[in-house]
Amino acid sequence: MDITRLKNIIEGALLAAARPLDISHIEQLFEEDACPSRDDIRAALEEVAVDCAGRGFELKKVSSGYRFQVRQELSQWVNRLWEEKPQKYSRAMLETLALIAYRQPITRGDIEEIRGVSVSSQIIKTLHEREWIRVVGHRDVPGRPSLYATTKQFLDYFNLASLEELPTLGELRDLEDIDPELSLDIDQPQQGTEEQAAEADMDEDQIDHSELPTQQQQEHNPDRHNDV
Amino acid sequence: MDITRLKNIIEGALLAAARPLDISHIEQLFEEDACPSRDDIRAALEEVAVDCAGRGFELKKVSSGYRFQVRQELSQWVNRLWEEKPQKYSRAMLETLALIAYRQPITRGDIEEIRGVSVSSQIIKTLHEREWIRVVGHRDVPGRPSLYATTKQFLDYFNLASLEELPTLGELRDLEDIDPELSLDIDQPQQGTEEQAAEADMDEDQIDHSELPTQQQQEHNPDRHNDV
Amino acid sequence: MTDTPVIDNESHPQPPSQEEMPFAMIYGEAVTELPKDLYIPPEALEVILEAFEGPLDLLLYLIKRQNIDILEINVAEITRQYMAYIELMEAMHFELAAEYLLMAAMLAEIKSRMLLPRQEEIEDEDDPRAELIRRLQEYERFKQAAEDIDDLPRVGRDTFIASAKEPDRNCERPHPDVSMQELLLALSEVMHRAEMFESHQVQRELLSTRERMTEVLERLKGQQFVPFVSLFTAHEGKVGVVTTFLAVMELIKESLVEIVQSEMFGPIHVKARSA
Repeated sequence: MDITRLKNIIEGALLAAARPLDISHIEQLFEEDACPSRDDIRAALEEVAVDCAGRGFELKKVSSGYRFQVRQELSQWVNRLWEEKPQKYSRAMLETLALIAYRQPITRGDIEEIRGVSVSSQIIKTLHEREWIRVVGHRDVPGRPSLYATTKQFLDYFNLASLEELPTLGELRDLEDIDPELSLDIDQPQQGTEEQAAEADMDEDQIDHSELPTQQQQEHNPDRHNDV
Repeated sequence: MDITRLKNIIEGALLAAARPLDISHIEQLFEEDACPSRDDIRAALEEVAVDCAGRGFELKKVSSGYRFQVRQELSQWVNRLWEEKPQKYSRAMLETLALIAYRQPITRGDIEEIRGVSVSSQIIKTLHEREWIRVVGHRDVPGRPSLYATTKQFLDYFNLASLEELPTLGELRDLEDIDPELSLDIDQPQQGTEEQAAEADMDEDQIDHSELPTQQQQEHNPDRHNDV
Repeated sequence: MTDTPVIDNESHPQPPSQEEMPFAMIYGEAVTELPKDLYIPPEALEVILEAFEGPLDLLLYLIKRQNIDILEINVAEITRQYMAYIELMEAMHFELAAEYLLMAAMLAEIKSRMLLPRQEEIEDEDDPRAELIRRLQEYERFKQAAEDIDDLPRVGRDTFIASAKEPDRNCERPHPDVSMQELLLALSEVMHRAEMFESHQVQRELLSTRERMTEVLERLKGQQFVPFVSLFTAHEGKVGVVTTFLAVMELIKESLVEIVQSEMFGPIHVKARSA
């Protein structure tokens, strides 16, 4: 078998496999009597690697074999493939934030008491990551729960010079009077299942991005099973 | 942005995405103020395609965009990556699919009439699950049967950029046009009936004319004529 | 996918021979011998039946086997062969789809119309075969189209989508936008639920006290004892001093801070209880 054909087969298999292939996997692509030697395969792999010079991907040897991977320096562009449109925060998240803003310093227990349901750790985590809340102390009760307050970043985001500028609920009523339609689309979540929906929203937030490629890879070969 | 960088980004994105990307997907890889022009993207895609010459993969334009795919002539080796044989489809399924592809939008009843047998719900369900067909409306007759059409995924799967690339449908010949004494000449195309056949195809309309295989294509594909 | 059933090879070269077809069921007799041009190993019959996609497919097969054009079918002959198949299938107790019987009736009708004395003025389009021929042609072109589609290079069989490991993820998810109104609505909602809703509960004064409470806690964070007086800033004026005082009182009430005075009229120190 000439080297070009061998290189093409290796390239094709590595690109189709969507997983690393080692030398023995590559050997299995051939009929027994037509199998190139291991040295030939190694030589072909080396040439395949060289051929990637200057391209958007490279041949890498990882523990389970060889694979093509997209060059890391392209990540700022390529990763935008998975960038999602920001989702709306759940009702649970907004209520928690509102309570922290208007009732700070406040513990998670206080929030749960007012909301009547538990507050997921993910909500607190997300608000922390967004740097909208911080821990300003701990209440001196068993468990020493954290006391949450809002941050300067929170004020900046909402264009407030201080918490004093937070509108009152009275002002909210005025807003509703002015534009009743506006409030409608915020009220979207159905009353009955609000809590579940809110929790469910948060579950989605927890999805690990790194799981996505696996799902995509499964799409490669949708046809391997069930004869129709 | 220089063309090499642009090419690399496109290559990297296509390989990482593992699904077809169209020009607008590629545009979204860039910050708004750093986005190359569509002409530049097209030029880069062309160069990427040229760079694949002699390699194990090629750049292919299918219905939902561009993708890298392993060259067909390598399938005998690459297929050995998987234990299972590539799936075969039943004739019933392929005939149903063919009718939907060439006669869309079409109802199940229409399909049954032409095939002369009933179409099993399982076939319709499977085609739906594969996302090869979709319901595009309902015919305004009693029972309001669903009108089926094919999807981009169908075209992608069969390596087609548009319905126009489907193999040309065999011609219909009219009984009355056959002079029993000169019946040797039956292979002559009959302009009149072809036109009518084309009209009939379009009866259901809703479908862009340009998408359907046109009779002109028969000229490019003289071998497709049915030997009866 | 083969479109020609297995019997093709065996039967193709033989011209149909009417005389040798005393097919038993037709004449109401038990089947003793299968017709020559129709010989099928009985175990293969089921396979064959499955190989046909219905009556049109079976008819097409019969026509092709005789090497004649659809437009020139001899209805009598085709009907005879078709019926032979149907009878055979019935004799073998295969359950036949209703469509097969319907086609049998249609063939019989065409045959009888063909037998009617031909009138001089008869038009071509009155050819009783016309409808059958149209359907056969129509079916045949889609049968061919199905084969053509099956031959198209297909993902997972002839070609494979190329993919490579993506670069490491270092992108952060964009944050959702939140409007002040959403926040207020959420607050009003939760207050409603808590049945604590009264507009005057959330007011300017209270908020400034709350904010000051946070500030005081911040000041106390990590400190042992902070002099009480150092919490006040004179230039804030009376309102500011009162706010701070209220904030400290509120913090005491909520057990968040403690006040320590080591001696009468000595300096008062404030300490976060949790510090």
